[in-house]
Amino acid sequence: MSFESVTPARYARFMPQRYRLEANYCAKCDLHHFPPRQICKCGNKELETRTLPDEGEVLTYTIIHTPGSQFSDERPFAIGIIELATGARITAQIADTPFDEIEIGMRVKIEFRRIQTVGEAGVLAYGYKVVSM
Amino acid sequence: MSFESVTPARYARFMPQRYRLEANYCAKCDLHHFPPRQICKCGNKELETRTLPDEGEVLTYTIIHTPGSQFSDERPFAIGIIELATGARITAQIADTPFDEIEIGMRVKIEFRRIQTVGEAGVLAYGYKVVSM
Amino acid sequence: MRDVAVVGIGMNKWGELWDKDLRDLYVEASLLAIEDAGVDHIDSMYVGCMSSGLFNCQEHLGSLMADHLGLTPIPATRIESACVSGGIAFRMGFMEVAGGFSDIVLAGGVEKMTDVSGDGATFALATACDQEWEAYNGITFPGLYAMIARAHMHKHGTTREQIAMVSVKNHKNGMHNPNAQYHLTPSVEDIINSVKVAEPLNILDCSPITDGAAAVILTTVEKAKELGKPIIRVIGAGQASNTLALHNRSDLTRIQVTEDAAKMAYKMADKKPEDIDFAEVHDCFTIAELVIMEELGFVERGKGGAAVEAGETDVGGRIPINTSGGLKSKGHPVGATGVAQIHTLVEQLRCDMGECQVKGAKIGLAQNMGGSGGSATVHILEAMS
Amino acid sequence: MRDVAVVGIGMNKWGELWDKDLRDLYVEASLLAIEDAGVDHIDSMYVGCMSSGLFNCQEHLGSLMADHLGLTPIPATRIESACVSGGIAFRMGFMEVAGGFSDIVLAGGVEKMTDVSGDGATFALATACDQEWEAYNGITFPGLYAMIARAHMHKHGTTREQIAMVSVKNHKNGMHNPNAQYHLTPSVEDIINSVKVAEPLNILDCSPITDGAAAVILTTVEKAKELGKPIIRVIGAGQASNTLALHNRSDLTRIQVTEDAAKMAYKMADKKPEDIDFAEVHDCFTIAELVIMEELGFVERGKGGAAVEAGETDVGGRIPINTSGGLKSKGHPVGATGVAQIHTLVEQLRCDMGECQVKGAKIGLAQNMGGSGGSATVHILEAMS
Ligand SMILES: [Zn+2]
Ligand SMILES: [Zn+2]
Repeated sequence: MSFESVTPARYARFMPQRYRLEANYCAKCDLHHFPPRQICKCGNKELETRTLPDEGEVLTYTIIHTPGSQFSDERPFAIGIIELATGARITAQIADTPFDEIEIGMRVKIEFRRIQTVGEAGVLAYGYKVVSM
Repeated sequence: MSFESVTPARYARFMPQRYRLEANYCAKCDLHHFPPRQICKCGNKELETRTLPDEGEVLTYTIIHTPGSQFSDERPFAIGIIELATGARITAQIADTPFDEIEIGMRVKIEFRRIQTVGEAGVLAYGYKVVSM
Repeated sequence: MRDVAVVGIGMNKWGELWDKDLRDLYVEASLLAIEDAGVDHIDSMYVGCMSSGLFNCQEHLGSLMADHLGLTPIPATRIESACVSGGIAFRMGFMEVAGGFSDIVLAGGVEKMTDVSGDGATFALATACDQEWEAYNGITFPGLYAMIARAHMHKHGTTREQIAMVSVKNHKNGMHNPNAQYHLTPSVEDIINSVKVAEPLNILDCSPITDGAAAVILTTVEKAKELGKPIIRVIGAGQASNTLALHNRSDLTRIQVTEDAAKMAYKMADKKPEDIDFAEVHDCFTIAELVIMEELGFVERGKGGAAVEAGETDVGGRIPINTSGGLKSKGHPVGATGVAQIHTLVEQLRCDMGECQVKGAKIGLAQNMGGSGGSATVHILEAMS
Repeated sequence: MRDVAVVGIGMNKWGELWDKDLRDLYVEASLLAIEDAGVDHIDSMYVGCMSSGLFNCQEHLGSLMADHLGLTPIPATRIESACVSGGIAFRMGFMEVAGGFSDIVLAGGVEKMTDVSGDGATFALATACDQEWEAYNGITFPGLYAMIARAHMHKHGTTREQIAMVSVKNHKNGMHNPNAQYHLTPSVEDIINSVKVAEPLNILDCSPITDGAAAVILTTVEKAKELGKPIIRVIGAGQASNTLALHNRSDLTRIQVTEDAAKMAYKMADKKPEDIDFAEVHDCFTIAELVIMEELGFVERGKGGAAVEAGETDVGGRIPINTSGGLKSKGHPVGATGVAQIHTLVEQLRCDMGECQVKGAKIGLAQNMGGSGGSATVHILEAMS
């Protein structure tokens, strides 16, 4: 269904971000950029590589009942926007947590998991999910 | 590989053109439009449905050695631009003809054949090819 | 800068149109617009379309459509900005005429979405959000708006019922629109009890998957007078961008790109929100309409739900919104939607809306949006007397 | 209409760049252009890209790129017209500045093609031709140009060797371009004996699959003077369309869309073919360059092959063509190509081309093309003294 949505090249390219949450940091703005950027909104290009903390808080969330084709087998699942301790934000699935226990403000911890199986080659694509603490 | 390139709906929609070479005709310009159009370049919208003749002539051609993903199994194959007796033109594979016998000006006849097998559902997509007369 | 008017509009019946392909839809709507305008030629064309690559395995739409309209060799350009592709196509047409590059421009939009399965459509639409950092992790478009809804409910006390009322109102309006995909009148309860898509949003909170096209003709006010058409002038045109990923926006209860585009349009038009008589806005999901009302300055921030509940956005209300039925009932062929909004503005300003006519409508606003709010256009049209 | 100048150019090394994604490429080139121009802000942006939907499962590029350049909330619009996406992005930027809508516009182009397999890329590129009536039956892009080649050889007596000489010349020029994908110098024999792709064209007649981006900054001539940059003025801008399907064109030895776009550009610039000092043209396949030379009026119809053979298009020749190395050696990331041509024009007009500098170059022309000739742009730039 998906047009070769993850090839090995694409998969390898994002490993530092998907496996280690590697961001970069603008000292001028005290701002973490995830994924890393070449330039901060302030114009600063001297950004420092930093690994993000693995704990954060749910800002908002939903339970997906009709996912895209590559997630058809996993419906329903919870997913939310998580603010990490440094202020950087990610969109991530909320795993191993009963849906009715999820709420805005809930503390979560990041774990590395399989995200999807994709493409004709059946490449397993890994990345981050969060679980309630 | 292809993103569901032929669905049953799409397949059925084009049957009058793919199976019967149904065109339409502008009497003002004495011009056949294939596939049929809603308006002729002259502005005429009163176009008459007509079936194209099944004979024509090769205007130009090539032998494809590196096809798109849905034709990978059939390489190499010949394909050309054919002008039918009425002046309408089609792009079509030139089948059952040794490559070195194909030439500009060669007379051909249209036949209905399987063109490709596509999509996850493996729909067989039919249409026209030409053979040397 | 020259004064620009919309002199022709065209739109076909929207829905699941299995027997028509991408070009059929676009050509049909365009021929209606050309006929309505009564022009004898077109100088240039813009085609708004989001993802004909993934939906139809066909790019290069400018050439395709110019060819099948018999308009070659005019310049013909396809614009893509997710669901605001049509709105930007219109803005490009406006600039081309206003700037003096062309006298008569066709701005159209199209999307043929039902040649792929439902899952396939969800996949294709998700390419409007950040593929690597949002879609990769499983989020969908209903999911993104559901997260906005959850945040809005949490911060402003917006109720599930208020959100559903957007759908009730728009379906009610859509009953009078012959081109609409759906003619039905769900109740608040029907909506709240409909199939779950992305909690708290259900299927009846979501705009549908649709095949359709719309087209309009832009020219100078001078030329419009020659054509003897009612003069509907484009007095404001705004466009803005924002972060592609929803999670990078500082306030998740807002869709700030709409405010930024509106500022540009209000400034050009020298108008304020209270000068607007009616609006067509991008209700891709019920919650979107509430937030957009706030961003456009029609209501205070956080008060969108209360305003809908009070009937302020009904046809007879203070600021009627989506009198066409909106994306909800009309359908949402994503590339066509922004152009169809202009179609409705012109119908209202020509007093052609029948049951849904806004009495004394002189100034209308159209707000169109891409993705979860990564891009937007706002246009303001005025009927000249 | 205001006078417009190109004040900044940026381009990265092109090739198979597995470690960079779509946004990386575009942001990199854009930052180089912004730095080169020395501007402190950008008012609006156009992103040319053909099929990020099929190549990268990502649409909505205006917002994506504005976001990652830190440029939000500016209007940011993606333009798609197959391989002339970049050329049209540039023309839109020109119109926006000339029309007085914005003072500083970034026009960029990008394509990230190597995230799919070779077959997948062939499939994606074929969406630039008529999917239902050309690609469906098995034709490919090399195949379309091969059919033009066969017809040209048949009608005009163009030889296989003459066609190959385009590749020889362009590769020779590309040896001096540090950003080019390939640095090699094939002989006519190497080309004629290389792997068959679509007879009579071989792999060394074809531009490669490439990842890359390019960007330029447009502003008013007035503002360019303030910036203290060499004034490279845009004196002509043309765009045209033609039938999408090759088989619907009356003369298969021609690519008429180029002549139509050129007419518009020559007229605006008030120039003739003989006024042009050098050109960058769309040599997606060797045969294309020969036909384009004829359409642009540089040589008589049917004489393209003889002119290349006589060295008329070499760097020191009568009308040097593709001094950058052309698409053949530089690579062809389809959405970026048209912008990269402008990059080269500016380098030449700034006398920055080193070994490939055309002596006394004052006026350059760029011709960019979509599909088998369904759309094209022609731009003419002049160095002001
Ligand atoms: Zn900063
Ligand atoms: Zn006719």
